[in-house]
Amino acid sequence: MTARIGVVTFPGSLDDRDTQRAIRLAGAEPVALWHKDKNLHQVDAVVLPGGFSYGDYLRAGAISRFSPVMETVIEQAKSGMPVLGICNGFQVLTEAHLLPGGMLGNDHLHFICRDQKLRVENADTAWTTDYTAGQEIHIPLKNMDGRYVADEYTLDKLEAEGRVAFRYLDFNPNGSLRDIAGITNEAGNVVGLMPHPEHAVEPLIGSGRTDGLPFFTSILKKLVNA
Amino acid sequence: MSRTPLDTVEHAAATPDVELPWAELGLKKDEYERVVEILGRRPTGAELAMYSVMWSEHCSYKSSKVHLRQFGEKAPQSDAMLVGIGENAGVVDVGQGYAVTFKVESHNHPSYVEPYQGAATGVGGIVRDIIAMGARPVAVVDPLRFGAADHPDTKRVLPGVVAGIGGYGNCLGLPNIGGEVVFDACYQGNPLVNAGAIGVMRHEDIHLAKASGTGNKVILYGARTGGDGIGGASILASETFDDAKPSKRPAVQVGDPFQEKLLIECTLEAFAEKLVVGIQDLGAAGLSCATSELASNGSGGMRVTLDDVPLRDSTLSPEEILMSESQERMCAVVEPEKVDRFLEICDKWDVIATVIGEVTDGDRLEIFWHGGKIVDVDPRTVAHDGPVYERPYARPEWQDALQADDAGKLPRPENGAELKDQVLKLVSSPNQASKSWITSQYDHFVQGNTVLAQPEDSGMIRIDEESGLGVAIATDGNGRYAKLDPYTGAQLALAEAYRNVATTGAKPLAVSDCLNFGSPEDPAVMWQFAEAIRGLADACQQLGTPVTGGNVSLYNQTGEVAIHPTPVVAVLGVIDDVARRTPVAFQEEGQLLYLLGDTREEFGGSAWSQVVHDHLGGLPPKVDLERERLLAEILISASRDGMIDSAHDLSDGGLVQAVVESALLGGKGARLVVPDGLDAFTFLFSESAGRAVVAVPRSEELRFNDMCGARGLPVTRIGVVDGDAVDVQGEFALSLDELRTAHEGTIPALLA
Amino acid sequence: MARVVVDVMLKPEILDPQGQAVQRALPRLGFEGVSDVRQGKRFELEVDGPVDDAALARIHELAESFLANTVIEDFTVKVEEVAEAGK
Amino acid sequence: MARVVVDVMLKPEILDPQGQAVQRALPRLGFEGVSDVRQGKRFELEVDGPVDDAALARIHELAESFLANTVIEDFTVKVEEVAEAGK
Ligand SMILES: Nc1ncnc2c1ncn2[C@@H]1O[C@H](COP(=O)(O)OP(=O)(O)O)[C@@H](O)[C@H]1O
Ligand SMILES: [Mg+2]
Repeated sequence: MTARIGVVTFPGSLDDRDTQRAIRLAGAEPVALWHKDKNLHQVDAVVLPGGFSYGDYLRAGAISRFSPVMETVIEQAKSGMPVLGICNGFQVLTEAHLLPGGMLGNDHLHFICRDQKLRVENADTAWTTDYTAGQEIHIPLKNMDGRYVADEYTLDKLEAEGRVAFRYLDFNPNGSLRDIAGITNEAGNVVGLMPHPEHAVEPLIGSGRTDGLPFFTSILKKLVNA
Repeated sequence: MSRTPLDTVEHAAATPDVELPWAELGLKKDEYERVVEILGRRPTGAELAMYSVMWSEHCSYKSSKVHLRQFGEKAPQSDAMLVGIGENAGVVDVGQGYAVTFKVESHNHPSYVEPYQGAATGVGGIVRDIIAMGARPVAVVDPLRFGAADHPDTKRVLPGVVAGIGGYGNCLGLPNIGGEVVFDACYQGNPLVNAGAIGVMRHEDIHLAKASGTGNKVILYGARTGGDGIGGASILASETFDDAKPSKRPAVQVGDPFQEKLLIECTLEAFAEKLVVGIQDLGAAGLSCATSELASNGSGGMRVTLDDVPLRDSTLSPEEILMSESQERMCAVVEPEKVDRFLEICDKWDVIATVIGEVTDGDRLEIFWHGGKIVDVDPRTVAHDGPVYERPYARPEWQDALQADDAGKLPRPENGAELKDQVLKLVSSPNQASKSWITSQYDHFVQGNTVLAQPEDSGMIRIDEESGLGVAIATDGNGRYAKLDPYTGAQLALAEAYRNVATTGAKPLAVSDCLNFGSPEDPAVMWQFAEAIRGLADACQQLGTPVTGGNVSLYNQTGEVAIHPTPVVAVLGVIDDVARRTPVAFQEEGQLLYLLGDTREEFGGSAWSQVVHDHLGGLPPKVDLERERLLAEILISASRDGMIDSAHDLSDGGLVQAVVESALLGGKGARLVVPDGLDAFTFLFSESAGRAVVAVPRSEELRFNDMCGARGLPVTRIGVVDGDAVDVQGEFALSLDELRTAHEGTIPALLA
Repeated sequence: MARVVVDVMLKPEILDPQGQAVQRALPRLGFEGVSDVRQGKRFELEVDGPVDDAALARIHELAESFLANTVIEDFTVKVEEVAEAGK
Repeated sequence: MARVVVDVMLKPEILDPQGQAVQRALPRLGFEGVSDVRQGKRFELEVDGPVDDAALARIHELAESFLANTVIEDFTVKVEEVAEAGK
């Protein structure tokens, strides 16, 4: 038996199919979820994929956060279901207050697409156990609104609790405070990050590295062993 | 709003003496008289609106048609061709049951007026052409030309254009995998914003723009119709027929990429369920174009109720609705029993969809408004029987003097130090410098199938995950070459794009083009245009790569001064297994560097002559298409058989530019030796066509040399991948750090 | 020091996809009775010295040539009066 | 029908690179004497029916939960008074 991992498609989601592919390559079963459907169809975990849901109009993630599927996702996430938000998905998670802080436009005011070096700071979340803490990886990054901000109190708390999950190395691509690339909630089941692990799962394609695959193998192991 | 009286067909017949503002709508007197002759009466306002937009240069190709015919007449026999010129985009067979559609289009003028929206809606338009063929769009490319890099207006236009292309394409989820950025003062008031797109489908999913089957419904879906881009119709509406109109109609259209993304998804879902009989995107000339083309390509006629068109602005007149160029709209022909399902899918994606008419058994296009018939035409006369001009053309007097001003006479560097200095100048000049400040604003990764993207020689997309089947695309054009000799310049554009595709290991299959020129009313420009087409058609015939479609953009000039003739050529190729693609970057130290092809003293139009001497004169490099074909075969075989690990084609900037790029990308230097029979300057800077540099693992050296020898391709060993400098032995060395600073610093310094 | 506010809105006849997206979301949030939403930009300029007619004229010129693209946008310039209904 | 305007600005302590970019460009445009620029959003809502206290309260709530993200932004709500200094 393998795990069923849902991938939500919002209108304007772009990396939903890629995320399903990554889940398949990791050996789990991807399940397409639709934003208008509250039913999570018995999935064991959910990924909110990248893209420009609702065109990023108003604020990235702001409109999607109010979709029917999110009602259930928010409820389930609070009771422990693993949820991963990638890029636009991360933005949805902050808008939904499942993760603290918020996302703003890149400080250089441009969209940026690059293969980004990161350090894994927390290898104990539901989505990162196949990494080791301190490991340096390269994951493609592509966003317009990737600047993570939160007040000092929140940032200090995140640091103190080990909830900064990923940090940008060598180059901060968007002006994120404290070089934060991704964070987790207190329980470690909800993780959000700006870079795109689903674009680093096959040699040859995209960045040509497979540094993103452990996200999906981590969750698979956790779910299958649970 | 009521109009007294409504200008119906009846009313028009009864009031033959009413004067219509045909001149303000851009029609010539004889064209208007032709319309009257076709109809046997004066046109209604709505009919005039349709004829005037459809018979415009942009829609009717009236100046270019007689020349464009050559692409068909000289088309090489190609088994790959599934749909040719005339449809929204051409379609080629790439094997394993897949078909690929691709096309390049211009959005030049709007991008000068409003760079962001102009460029964005250019991407939107070309993508709708691709969807309309039945394909899922999989990538975009963007060949761009701007004025001088240091001109203040370039700082306004370029960042806006790039942000617009990125803003739209990124939001659609289309990887941007290639393009060009060229600076030249000749584009100052006329930047060229060309955009290309590729789509993939199964053979059986190809769709065409035709309305067949009496009783089938015509469904308009997507954005509501607003008053975008209808300057002419407003005149018609306000001055002749109406009193209380809002005076302003936007000349610039604003794009909504989110809406277009929904349009893609719902259209593909409708295709998948086989709900669509015929389909057409709404681009230039909006509903006028969509209805007349669908009807004239189908078997019957069409009846449309204009009142049913969902509007963004309720004050629009019927003429304006017919001419509106509001973005993100499509028109589908659907069998009655499938209409409900089609509407359901649109609703699922929150896309507004409305039945606005149906296919009739007649042969007329009839359009109704407020119960009156305001259009009753033979759709062919609107869509296909526009005027055709044989514009006069003549080789300009200055052409001889320009060609006589030979770049070979320019002072050359005299020693290693001067060579070094000029190499640094070259690789840091705006045209040769790294464009990553621009291309990093484009998503290359989305869809998870990008094998190669900029700055590779061609972009490459995997289209089948199992087999690894992929397609490659490159776009090229060199206005300087074309100015010196438009016939040869167009062939060089094709040769370069063809070579770029082959350099990555893909087999070139077919061509699309975007022909950017000045005013066709200037005989000199018309000559450049005619020569370029003749050159391109001849070369396509010889290389066996048919032109499947393209776009013409005329009137790119300010006052009397036209841009350089700029034919931009896109070549599409196929590769059986993307795992065998050849990248530009040097892979491993110790690999041997070979130069393929012949190097001659060819500097006319070269980057060197521009950068060092600000000179344009002489003749462009010679074209040898048989050589290009042989070179391509060698590059493809070498990739298939694993004989080369990297390759880079030689074009503007010559060998040294190519080697510097491969070195910087791979983070590995090169030691070069000037071959016997060549001087260092010619070796480094010549722009002879038909050449590439390849890196050969030592284990493959013999096999590779044998293959080239057996097929008769000149091959010269020029050095080795080594160290952290580009070291031209006995002349100079430049460290990679120094080169990187020079190559990568220029564009950010100019624009950031 | 004074604050001058420049509001830049798309011209009424120009499509405003952002405003539309907001408006369409409102009923889902249980919010009825808003027939149109337009979204634009607000610039707050802190100006040294007095904002006299000459200064206002210059800011007007700045708005026209730089802050707004008058091909598609309209703008208004006002000296801020600090009266706020919100928080 | 009435128009309600919701202005949304980044909280003062949050970096506003757009505003900064505008401010930095000003001297190049020959425009001195602006010590700070902040760029925010302006929403114009066309509301059916009268804008009484209840309606304003609801719009306030809408702004708080949707139009602004109060983690990073402040907002103000006003009923539009049609007095314009610009064009
Ligand atoms: N506007 C652009 N958009 C996308 N890619 C671009 C653009 N401009 C240049 N490139 C990419 O940069 C690389 C170098 O461009 P260029 O020097 O024109 O290539 P070549 O001379 O080999 O045709 C190519 O991969 C090209 O596709
Ligand atoms: Mg090339």
